[in-house]
Amino acid sequence: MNHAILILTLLIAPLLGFAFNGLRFRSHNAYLAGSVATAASFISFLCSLALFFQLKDLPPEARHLTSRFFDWIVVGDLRVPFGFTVDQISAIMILIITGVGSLIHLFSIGYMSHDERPSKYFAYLNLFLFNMLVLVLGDNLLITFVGWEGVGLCSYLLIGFWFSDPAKAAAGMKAFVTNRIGDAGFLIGMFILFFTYGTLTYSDLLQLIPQVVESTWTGPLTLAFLFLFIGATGKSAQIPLYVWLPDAMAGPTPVSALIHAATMVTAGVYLFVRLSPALIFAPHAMEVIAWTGAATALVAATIGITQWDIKKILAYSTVSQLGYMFLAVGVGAFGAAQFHLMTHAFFKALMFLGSGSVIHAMHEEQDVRKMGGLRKYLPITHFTFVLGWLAIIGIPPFAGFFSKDEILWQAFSSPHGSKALWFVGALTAACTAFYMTRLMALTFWGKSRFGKDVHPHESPPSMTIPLMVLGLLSVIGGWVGIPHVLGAVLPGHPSNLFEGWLKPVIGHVAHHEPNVIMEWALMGVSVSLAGLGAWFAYHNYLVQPNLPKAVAAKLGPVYRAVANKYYVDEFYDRFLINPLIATSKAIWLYIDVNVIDKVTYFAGDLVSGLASFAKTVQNGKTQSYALYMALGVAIIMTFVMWRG
Amino acid sequence: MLLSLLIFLPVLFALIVAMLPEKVIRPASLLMSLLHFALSLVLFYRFNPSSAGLQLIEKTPWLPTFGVNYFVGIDGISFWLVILSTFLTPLVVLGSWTAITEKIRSFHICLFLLSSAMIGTFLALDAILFYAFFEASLIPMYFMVGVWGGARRLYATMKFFIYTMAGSLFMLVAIIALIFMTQEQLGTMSASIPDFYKLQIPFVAGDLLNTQTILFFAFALAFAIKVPMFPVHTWLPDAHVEAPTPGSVILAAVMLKMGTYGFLRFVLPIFPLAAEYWAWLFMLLGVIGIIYGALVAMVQPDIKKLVAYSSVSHMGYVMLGIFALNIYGVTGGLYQMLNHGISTGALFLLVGMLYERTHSRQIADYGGLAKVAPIYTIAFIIVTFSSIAVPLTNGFIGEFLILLGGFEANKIFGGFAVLGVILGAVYMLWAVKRIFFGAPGKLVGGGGDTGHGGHGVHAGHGHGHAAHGSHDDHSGLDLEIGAREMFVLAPLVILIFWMGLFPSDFLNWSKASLDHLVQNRTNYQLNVEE
Amino acid sequence: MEIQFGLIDFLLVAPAVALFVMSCVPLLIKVMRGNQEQNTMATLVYAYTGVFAAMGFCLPTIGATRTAFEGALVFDGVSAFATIVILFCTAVALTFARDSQSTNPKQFTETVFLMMNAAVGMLTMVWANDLIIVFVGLELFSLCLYMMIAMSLEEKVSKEAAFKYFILGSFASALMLYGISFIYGTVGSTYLPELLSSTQNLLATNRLFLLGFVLLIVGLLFKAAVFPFHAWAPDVYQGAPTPLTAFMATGVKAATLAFFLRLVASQAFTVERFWPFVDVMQWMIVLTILIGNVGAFRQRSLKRMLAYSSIAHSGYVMIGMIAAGIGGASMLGATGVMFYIVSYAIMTIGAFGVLHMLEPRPDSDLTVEDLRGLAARKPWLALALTVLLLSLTGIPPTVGFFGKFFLFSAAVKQGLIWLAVWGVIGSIISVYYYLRPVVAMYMEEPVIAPAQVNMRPLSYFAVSFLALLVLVFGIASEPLYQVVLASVAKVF
Amino acid sequence: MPSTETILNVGLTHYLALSAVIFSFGMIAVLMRKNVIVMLMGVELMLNAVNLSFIAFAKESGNLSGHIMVFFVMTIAAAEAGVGLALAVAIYKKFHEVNIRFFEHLRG
Repeated sequence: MNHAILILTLLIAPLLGFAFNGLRFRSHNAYLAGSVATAASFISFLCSLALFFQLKDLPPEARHLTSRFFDWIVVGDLRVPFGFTVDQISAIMILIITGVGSLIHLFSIGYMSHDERPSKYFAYLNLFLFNMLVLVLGDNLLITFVGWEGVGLCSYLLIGFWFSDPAKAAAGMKAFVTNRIGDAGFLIGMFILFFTYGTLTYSDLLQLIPQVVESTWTGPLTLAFLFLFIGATGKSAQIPLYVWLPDAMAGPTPVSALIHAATMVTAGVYLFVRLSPALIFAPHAMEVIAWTGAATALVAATIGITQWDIKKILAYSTVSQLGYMFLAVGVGAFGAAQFHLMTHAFFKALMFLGSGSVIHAMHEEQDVRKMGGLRKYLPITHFTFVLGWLAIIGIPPFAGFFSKDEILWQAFSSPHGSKALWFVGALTAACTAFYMTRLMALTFWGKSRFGKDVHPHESPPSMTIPLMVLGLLSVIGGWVGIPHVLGAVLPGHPSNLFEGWLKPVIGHVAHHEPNVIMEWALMGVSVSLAGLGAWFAYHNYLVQPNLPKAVAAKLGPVYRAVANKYYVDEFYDRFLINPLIATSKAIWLYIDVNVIDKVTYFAGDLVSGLASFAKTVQNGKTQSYALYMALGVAIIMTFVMWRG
Repeated sequence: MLLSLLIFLPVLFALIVAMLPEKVIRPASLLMSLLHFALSLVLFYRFNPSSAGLQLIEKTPWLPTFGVNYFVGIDGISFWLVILSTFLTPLVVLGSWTAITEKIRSFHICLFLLSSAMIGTFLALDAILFYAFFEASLIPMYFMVGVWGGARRLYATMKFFIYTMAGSLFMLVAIIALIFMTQEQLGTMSASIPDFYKLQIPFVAGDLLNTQTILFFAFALAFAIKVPMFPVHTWLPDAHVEAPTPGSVILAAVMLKMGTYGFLRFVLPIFPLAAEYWAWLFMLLGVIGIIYGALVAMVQPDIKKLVAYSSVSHMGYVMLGIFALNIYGVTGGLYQMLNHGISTGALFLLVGMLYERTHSRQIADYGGLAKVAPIYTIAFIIVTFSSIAVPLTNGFIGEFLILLGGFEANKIFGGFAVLGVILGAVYMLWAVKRIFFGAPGKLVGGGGDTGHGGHGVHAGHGHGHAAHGSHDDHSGLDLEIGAREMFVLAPLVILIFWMGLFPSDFLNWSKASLDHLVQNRTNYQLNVEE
Repeated sequence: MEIQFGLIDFLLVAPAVALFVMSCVPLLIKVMRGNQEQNTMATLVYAYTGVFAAMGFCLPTIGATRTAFEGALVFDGVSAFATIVILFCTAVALTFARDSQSTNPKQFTETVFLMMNAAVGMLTMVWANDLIIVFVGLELFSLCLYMMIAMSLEEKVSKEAAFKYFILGSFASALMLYGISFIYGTVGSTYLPELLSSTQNLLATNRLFLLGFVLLIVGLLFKAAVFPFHAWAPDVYQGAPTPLTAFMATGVKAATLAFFLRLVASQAFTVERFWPFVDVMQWMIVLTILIGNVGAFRQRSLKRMLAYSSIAHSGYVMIGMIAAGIGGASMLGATGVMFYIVSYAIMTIGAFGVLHMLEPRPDSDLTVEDLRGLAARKPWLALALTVLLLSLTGIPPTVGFFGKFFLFSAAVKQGLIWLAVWGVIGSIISVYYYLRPVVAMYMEEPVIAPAQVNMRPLSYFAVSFLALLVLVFGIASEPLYQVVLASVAKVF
Repeated sequence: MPSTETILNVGLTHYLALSAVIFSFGMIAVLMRKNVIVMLMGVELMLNAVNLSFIAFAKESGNLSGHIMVFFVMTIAAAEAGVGLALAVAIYKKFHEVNIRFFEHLRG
């Protein structure tokens, strides 16, 4: 089939789903709404598959299918077509989006079956899918931006889906506004690129920049990437703009799985992978990205340790994992970033859905302190969750191991990397293992701590099937990217398929000669760190359940700081938001009312004052008037005679 | 004939309305305004978008001694503004169906006269004719605010009138100076704008008191007040808040555009050197307007005032775009004028619909509206998205182009203007959150204070009746909009997406003119196509 | 000296004669019928006959330029134009006078007599070609006005107004006359052409002449109510019966300004010796504009407000006068003045007319509050007043806008931009007080039940006609401008 | 020390000086005196001062216009006096007062 039609179908299907559900938004029929939405999503998935295979049949260098539907904005030198490209990167992305998306849609049917407005929910979900596809398929930065803002919009709508709760509505707004801060950076980045290179189309940019970069100053390029990175910190929840993501957990859990774990939040990573052939010419930008990513990974992981809300733990884990991806981007390991993006999509979506299943079972309870021992009640959920757990903490041969390990190795070995970056990454890996195991221990293992009136039950098949599929993917998803050193010793010598696939479209940094021994050693270290973290958590929360409290008490202020998320929200509130509101009120009341209007009134008052004066002068005395005349004549005469 | 018909048909309508029986005024006005709109659509057949010149010219001597003519014509810059004016009138008639209950005859007369004056302003190619329409448009609006307005309407309408008049009278003096300049330089006195373009007005860079600079500021002041630009914007919030819904809609949607249109029609082409020299000032004021308007909008307790300040912010974008003096900025500026007309017009209509039902505009009185009025909420949110420039809505195209242009012209101003994108989201979404989300507010059937009291400075102020336990009155209110109101909003919502998705459909009609304006800025001439 | 006047001279002065004769007819009838007041309508018809006959007699003189009675009177464009304006104002003012509450119906005949003779005085002044005639005309209409003011049914302030006007008017006349005596002493004649031809020369050489000339102008400035000779105007306008105020504000100004224009035509202002006076005059104009607008700003009484505003308008028109006097494109200034005379006459007499129609009692002094809710009670009247006030404000497309446009044009052309700017500032202030009545009429509800006023059809018609005229002359300003241009063409 | 001739020969300057003095007296009367009748007299005095200067100028230049003017002025002054006195009488009838200070109702 013609790829244009496929792309069109891919995009239109969720849009139609949106229209269908959007128009009957009052309907309570979750099954109809869900089925339509899932079908739409699944059609897109089929199209993605078809496109993927079409792409696969092409020679590696020619693997891009572009179709431009119409010119969107044509002004001056700016010509933005509504164009979409499927290439190696976007093919993976659309497969993830529609694949994981379909599963989550399916899961949602069960999850949202008792909701008041399921149609609206599915409409938003489809709309999100559409926007996400636009984001990854766009063949220029502006179309990507369309999707970029569009997903933010859907995220806003879905976070605030249960808008009657002011906190949830506020969370939606926080997400949108924080994203907007990033978007502003994105815009400026785009402007710089446009005015430096005269185009916004990826293919042109990526062709042009390597050509001209030798002869021109790369300052604008670095600056552009830094601004784009601000955009990415917003969308992909990096320091300093990550604060919205934990709050975004106010949305329905499948939304968290789809938007805030698997797809939308990875848009920043996608963007940088997409631009990586140009990014490599901006090493300073890469440095910033790498350190921001590493710092985010560690900070979020430490916060994750102290959280009690199951979704919040996962949210911080997401932030942390995204930090990994940016670390990879920053050190030039674009393939690894994309790889981790994919495996993370599998296991994090799995865990979110699993947590959804748990929450569903626990009647909207999210506090892990009130859970425990759920293994008995939710066997399938537990089993799949374990797979995800193993994947995220990086136990071979689960998916997360391969991607995370590659990132750590590159952080160590890449010319952009350093031992410090590796160390942060490794430390984060240990923390990750710790808090994930803690999550497992508190939720599924040990004794149950919930009340007698709660009767957890396993979720219906529409919810467990996606869990199982994602569980499977969390196991095997990493096998497409087995590192060379590992592949060399495995039977059949599997090569790094993923890297090979992406090779033509991503940037490459010059590598040192791979040190095989070091790589093995580091692999061992990271796995053992993960194991250590996991054991420590297991020991703390199951074997000696009183230990955490003691530790927390001992650490005192440090613990409180971490548990309160380093007071970042409070910091923003106090030093950013409150001053902003105060300033606004002040300028309204002082500048508008007291200065500008006062000046206006002053003009009026001046006239008024003059009027009083005029009234005084006009005193009604005939002889005063005659005197004015006489004086007038005298003055005129004097002046005329004197000057004349 | 077409253009004169467009200008003066509403006058005829006004006369007809004056004679009709009271009962049929509304439907008849609707019909007539639709007819007017239909007539304006004929422009699509008669207007040649590939030409940058002035078309459909009509020229009759009016005051030949001073070279003043009744001279009208259209080009790509005025094209859409005319359509916007005619397009909004039927919507306003329909939108005021229940909002205006008193003196409906006078109201519709005002409306039609206003429509005539506005279209005249956009079509006039003679400076005096322009001035005449520009000033004449004040009067119906003055009455609209003053007669059908809110509690402080007298203050607001007077402020509006005096502010605008103050600016435009200086412009009159400048126009006179230009007329005499045509006599000196071209041999014959002429007040026609194309002749003004031919003038070589002396300009000395760095000198404040040279002819071009003085005249430039005389014009710029008049238009800046109309736009309104910071710091001469304070009439706008007052006028908007006090105006009745239709008045607000027309004021925001069309009248403010007279100012920005004036910049495009007069200021840039007639005073190219001064405009270029002072562009930084206007860009700066534009940027200040963007941020200032947004910040002040954020803390408004009154929805209408919030929208009014958002207008200040949006018009700041337009000014930034126009004074970027490049094709992106100017195109974006023009597009943003239309966007603002549609989105702010729609917002005022929406606020009016709510006000009609609850008689409160205090944000603190609302909350949880989304639950009881979902369609209204959807419409409001769509318009909000347009207002905050979410891609694929019209607002994005305008803002993006303006920011692009602004950034090209000046990196610092462009960069700061981008902050407006953030702040815009903040104030609109915060308002949306407080009005539509959360627990039901006291006018939405909820309790009196549900944690919203803290936001509103005027919480509970003036709504004592609601606080006295007459909740039943409010919970019984049907806050959802009806079919008529949906009809009013539907075209606007459709346009929001149409303009967002296919901007070329719109920009192609103006492209030639705008390209011409930007490319030949320092030596601007307009062909008059007979 | 051979006396040479023929029939043609009598034909030329026929308007004045007609006015005088027809003013005497009702008076004679009254006297002959035992001092019994006749039907006021009949009296009015006699008066109309006189006025329209005068207009009829005036029409043939349009376009002519000649003198009469040994050069004592001059008939040219300016005089013809001013004659028509004055006659028009007289007709309208007569209409108002009959309908007014403050006109004593028992003395209506006398009122008509005085008013028509005041018109004769004004005509005399605009025709005058000799300073003696000027003085006679000026005194004639002044004396008539003093008496008419005092004849008001309102007894308290009208007497005061009359007396103030009388004392101050006489004072100004004396000053003017003193000036005339100096002029006579230096020129050796009171004959205007002789004066005008030697003005340039004498101004430069003779200080006594300078003194005389300035004093003459002061006398005119008093009548035109220019600062600092304006102080009588608010008090007198307020105290006088409204129809008479309308007449005074328009007719007197038309006559005075027309004569002033003749003086200015001598190009006196171009003499270097006289420049200081031109400078002073500019300042006086600025102060006039300012004091007029500022004084009107906070007036409660509408009549007083309009009185102050008429001071402001004098300021505007004086801008044109200066522009007409300083050479160069003086034509613009002269036409500006003449055009403004018409436009000002139409809108001011109309505005006062509306006020007089709303006065329920002889002593009522309408305030802005009294207009509240007028739009609902008397929509047409409110509309007419609105149009007239908008014209006074200078909003297009009313005639007031074009009046200002021409004046400001003249100022800009003549390099008097700063005067134009002051005019603009004044206009901005004026927006406030002109719109306040509009606000009251349309946007406020009456607090107390308004006094019932019965509408008189003639005044009603007159006011509507004037409001219409404001719009018609606004839209069709070119024909009027051409007439004005033709009227001043030969003088300048 | 001016020569006796200058003192004894009464010329134009003397007349004009006298006229100016009388005019000033009249003016001062108008400006200072509170009685309306006296103010009226002041005006008359001013007019007569003007008459004097007219006559003086007429005598100097030798043409008749000045004399004619004087007659006109006298007539007008008479009329003015008539009107003025009538007004004064009317005022007195109404208010029983001829002090100008009582007529300050119109003001502001």
